[in-house]
Amino acid sequence: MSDTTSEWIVSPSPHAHSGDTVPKIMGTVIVALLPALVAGVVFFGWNAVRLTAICVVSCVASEYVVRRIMRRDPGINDLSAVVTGILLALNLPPTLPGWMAVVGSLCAIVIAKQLYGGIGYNLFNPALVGRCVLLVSFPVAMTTWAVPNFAHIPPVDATTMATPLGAWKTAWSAGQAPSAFQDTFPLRALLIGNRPGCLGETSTIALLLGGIVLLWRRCITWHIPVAFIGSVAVFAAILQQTDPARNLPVSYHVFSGGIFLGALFMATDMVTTPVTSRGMLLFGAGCGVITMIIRKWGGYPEGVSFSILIMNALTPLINRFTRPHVFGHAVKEKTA
Amino acid sequence: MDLLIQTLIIGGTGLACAAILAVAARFLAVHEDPRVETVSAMLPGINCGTCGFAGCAEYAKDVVLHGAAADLCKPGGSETAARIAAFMGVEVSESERQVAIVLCKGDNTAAKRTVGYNGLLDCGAAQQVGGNGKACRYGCLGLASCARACPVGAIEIRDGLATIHPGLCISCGKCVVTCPRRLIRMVPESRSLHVLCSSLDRGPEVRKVCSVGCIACTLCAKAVNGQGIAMRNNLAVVDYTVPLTEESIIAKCPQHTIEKRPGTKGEAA
Amino acid sequence: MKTLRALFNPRGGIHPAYHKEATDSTRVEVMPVPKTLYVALNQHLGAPSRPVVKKGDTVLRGQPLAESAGYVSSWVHAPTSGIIKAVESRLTAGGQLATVVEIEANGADQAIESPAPATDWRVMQTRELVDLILQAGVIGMGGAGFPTQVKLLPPPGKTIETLVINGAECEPYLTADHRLMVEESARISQGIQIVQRILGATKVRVAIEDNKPEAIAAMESALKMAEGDIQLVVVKTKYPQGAEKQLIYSCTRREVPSGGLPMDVGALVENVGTAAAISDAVFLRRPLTERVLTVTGDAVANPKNVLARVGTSFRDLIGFCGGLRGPVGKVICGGPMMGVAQSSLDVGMNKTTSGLLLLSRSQVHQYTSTPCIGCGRCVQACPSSLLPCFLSENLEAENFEEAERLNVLDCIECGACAFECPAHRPLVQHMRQGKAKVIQLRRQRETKASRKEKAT
Amino acid sequence: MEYILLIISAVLVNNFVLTQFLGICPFLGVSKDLATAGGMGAAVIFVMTLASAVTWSLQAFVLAPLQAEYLQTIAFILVIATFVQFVELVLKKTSPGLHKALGIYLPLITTNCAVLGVAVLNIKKAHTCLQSMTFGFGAALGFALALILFTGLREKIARSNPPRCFRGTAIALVTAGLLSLAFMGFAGLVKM
Repeated sequence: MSDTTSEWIVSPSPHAHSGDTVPKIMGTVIVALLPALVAGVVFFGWNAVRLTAICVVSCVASEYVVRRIMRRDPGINDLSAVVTGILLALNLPPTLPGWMAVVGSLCAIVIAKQLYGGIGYNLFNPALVGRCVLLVSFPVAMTTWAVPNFAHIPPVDATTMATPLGAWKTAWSAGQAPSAFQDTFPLRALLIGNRPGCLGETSTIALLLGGIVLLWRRCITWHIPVAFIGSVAVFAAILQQTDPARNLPVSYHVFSGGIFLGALFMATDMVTTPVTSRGMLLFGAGCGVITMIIRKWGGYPEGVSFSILIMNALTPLINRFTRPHVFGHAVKEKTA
Repeated sequence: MDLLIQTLIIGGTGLACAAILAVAARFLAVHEDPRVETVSAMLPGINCGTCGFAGCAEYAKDVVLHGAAADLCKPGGSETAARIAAFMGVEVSESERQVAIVLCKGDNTAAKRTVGYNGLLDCGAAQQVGGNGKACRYGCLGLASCARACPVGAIEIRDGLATIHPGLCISCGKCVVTCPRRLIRMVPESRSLHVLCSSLDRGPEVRKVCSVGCIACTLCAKAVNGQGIAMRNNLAVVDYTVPLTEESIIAKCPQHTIEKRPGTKGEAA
Repeated sequence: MKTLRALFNPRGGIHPAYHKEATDSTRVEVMPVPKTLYVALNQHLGAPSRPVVKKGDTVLRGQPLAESAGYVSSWVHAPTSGIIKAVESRLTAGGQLATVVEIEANGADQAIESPAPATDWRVMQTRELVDLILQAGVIGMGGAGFPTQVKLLPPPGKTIETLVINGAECEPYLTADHRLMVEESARISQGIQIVQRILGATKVRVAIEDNKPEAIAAMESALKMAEGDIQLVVVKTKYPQGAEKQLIYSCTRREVPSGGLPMDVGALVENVGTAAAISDAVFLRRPLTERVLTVTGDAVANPKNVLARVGTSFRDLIGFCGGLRGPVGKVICGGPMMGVAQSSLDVGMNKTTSGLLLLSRSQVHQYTSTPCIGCGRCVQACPSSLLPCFLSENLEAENFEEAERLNVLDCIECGACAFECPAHRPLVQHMRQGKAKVIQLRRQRETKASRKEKAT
Repeated sequence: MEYILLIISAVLVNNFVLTQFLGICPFLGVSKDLATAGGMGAAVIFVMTLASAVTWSLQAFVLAPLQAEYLQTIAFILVIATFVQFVELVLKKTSPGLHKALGIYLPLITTNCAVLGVAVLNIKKAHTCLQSMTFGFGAALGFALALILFTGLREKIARSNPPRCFRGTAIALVTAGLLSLAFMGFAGLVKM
């Protein structure tokens, strides 16, 4: 692209730049993920550290090896493999065995990303592809949830416990009223995070903190998180009106499961989501609706991962059909 | 017994369907001239567009329906033109095959460089910022736009200079249009003596920027006393309509700009 | 005369570091006439002017060197008295080869005697006024260099209702227009009145960015007594506020139609420098042979605003400003956003050169070809609301039909997208390539279509 | 209500292409450009809906009374071929551009396992005539949706830069696999 051996260089305009680079953006995302990671370690202890370490190391190592096999420049210095590793770890249950995490990382980096040619070319969010592959191939291991430290009502001896959504799914089919459900999982527990669930999805406050960092550093815009969480809340409210006895209240739907982790970090992955603001709103709303459909009628208790993957598949079409109105064109239509 | 039933069932369904299709085919008939098919089969099918049409199929349709000339297909050359002419019953004049050549010899070793270049590796893009730092304003930028434009990959960039293999060239002329500095020319295939420079600078400037550029010393023009090589604003320009066989000019040229490039047909004049 | 804040803010735009503090408060210094001058004949848009002098002639200051070679063309005058050393094709500041007149100054700087202004300009016919401006070789000094006399004679049926005077100067580093407004506001306001009278414009909007308080104050006092609907519009500082279409939108909320001209919405934009040059042409009958420009950047010893003769070489300009300080990373004629990088210092400045920027090695930003990560910052930055990321991907894959559908021809090449791109992709170069190719393909389609009609 | 469930199950839950992996060759062949994909989707919807109706009636009134169910496949193929030929004639007349763009994949609908699959499934699931029509329409809609979705992805892949051995159809198959992984989210959506 350039040789700067001689005295000075000639290049096309513009000659000034904002100074931002891809590694800097990925660095900011890692910083934004730290609160959720710390919350994970607080509630799930050593497991959190173990899993995150395994995921990050295997992601970076597999990226380096695959790019070396493909005889491409080792792309690990843009930190995107580290981000994928952390995101994957945050989406896994704390008690997941190590080798499964490695399998998930390999799928994420090799199949979902490097096979397309590395950063910028992948169609699906690598971390989510890794998680869904694990969810589909090891359903039991992926749905045994550890009891968090400082849990609200620790069950007497059991080492595992159902997540709020999981418990609700079984309770709902057995016809239990939602009120009995709320005492085992008070809203406060959902906010702070001392409830069973994936490593990074439990503490809503930590995730919000990370989200604010991302918004401030312009790594994401407000469109996707607001549209995602908004559509989940609206859908839950409609369900609540139609049949209060057999539907969770809106706050439970919004603060439980992977909504905040998905909306702030997974659905806002730059490469696989639409570019225009209208496109992002449509993307967020689509994710919210599909999540609620899967939660209400689907087979899996949590639909965030699948909904984001499906909307990733729709992104090229969304980009094509939500193009902003170009300066000077509206007038042309009228006069032409 | 059931053998009869089987044939009846299948036969009956087949007959019913055939009846429906026969009726439909009558209403939806579309007429197409068969000759277009045969003519487009004769064309090479590269869709290079030098005949001025959007592709071989388009050119074939025009030859058959609107009587376009039969020898417009350059890559096909004279054989294709002859075959189409014979098929369509028209005559066509015999023309010698043309081959592309880059009129510049300044590779990285010969041509000096003033500044670095950082931007799109494309000749057109570099030309918009005044070249890629190569001192000579007329020389080949070596960023391979012509190589990418060549449908048969006949152009290779060696040490920063584009060189065309005459044997591979299908004379479609795409490189001629692509080069932003207009260095590529179509020359008759049999010619072998070429002045490989396009610089219009005066001698002293050329010497400052390139060691093999034409410094307009006019020795070659005098040697053939104006038959085939003429001096036009500080540059020796070969006139390809006049045969040129005087090989002594290669030695006479102080800058070795003149070179003998064997055409594909060996030593023809 | 009213001063008001701009009511409308055009879409997109970026906020680069403006670096104007180095030269925005220093007075303009007049540069002595240099030894040799290189006057290019393709300084303006349209046909390059035809030389009327040849090697060896002696010329006086203000004597025409080349006449206008067509309707869209302009005159070029000798910036000083001296001998013509050469009239030949050379490298120019715009990066192409064009005829350049090399003059060796004889130090006398003797001006040609210009006819005294006989009548008061208010009485003269518009046609006469426009001829005066053409004879003075006045062209747009904002950077494009469109011959002014063509702009001042809109085709019949198109009336100019609003005249917008561009004092925005949104390019970082440059303060030439700013100092011109502070020190020459009288000449500018006279120029505005002349243009208003020629066009018969009922409204005048003088647009200045809010980071130039001194200029606002100076222009306010100069325009105080001017009657009619004149407003000084203080526009929000952002890049590219000074672009023609964006400025018209900020002042009048009208969008110039795609592929159309400002006159299609009854507007016309003139740079403050052009207004000053017009008043010189009409009042003093003086041709445009000098202009104010900013020589700045980390690599120059003491940055200044310089009033220099057209044709002064960059080497002399740098010498006048104390020479270089440390290794030069890049030499740019114009501002950092739309300026043209230079490969040699022996090139003369043009009438449209608003600045000479010398970036040090560390300040130079490198383009790379890392793939686009779809972050969407270029989409937010684009003032024409295009999709630079998809345009650049399609143009890299040479898919020109898709680029045409994505409206590549509406790109104003302001550089905001490439400024924001974290992957450092050469987006503007893709756009330029794309626009040239799409226009070429369109012309081919038209010739083919016309040939088809002839054939059938 | 029951018909809507039938359509949802055919489109989302057991989508013919992404879950039951039927009709993969036109899915890969025609997904290069959105216009042709739309044309192909419309053609398949037309053929599948009508074919499932005719095949059902053929089965009910001809094959069943004469106990000749084993002739099912041949008879169905004949009917489907007729519809496809009819569509080809119509397309050649109305939009030759689309006809040329679809090329070989239009007649290929006859051998498309999704079309025949619908006809056979209708019989196996003992649908009534109206049910088989809606199931056929739902299946075709699912095919068209998956095809258009996949065309959008293919256009993005066209600009990606996979290793040499994965260029072209290989990367398309990988993407189809990931797409069906995403559609697994709808598993168990409707208690069929």
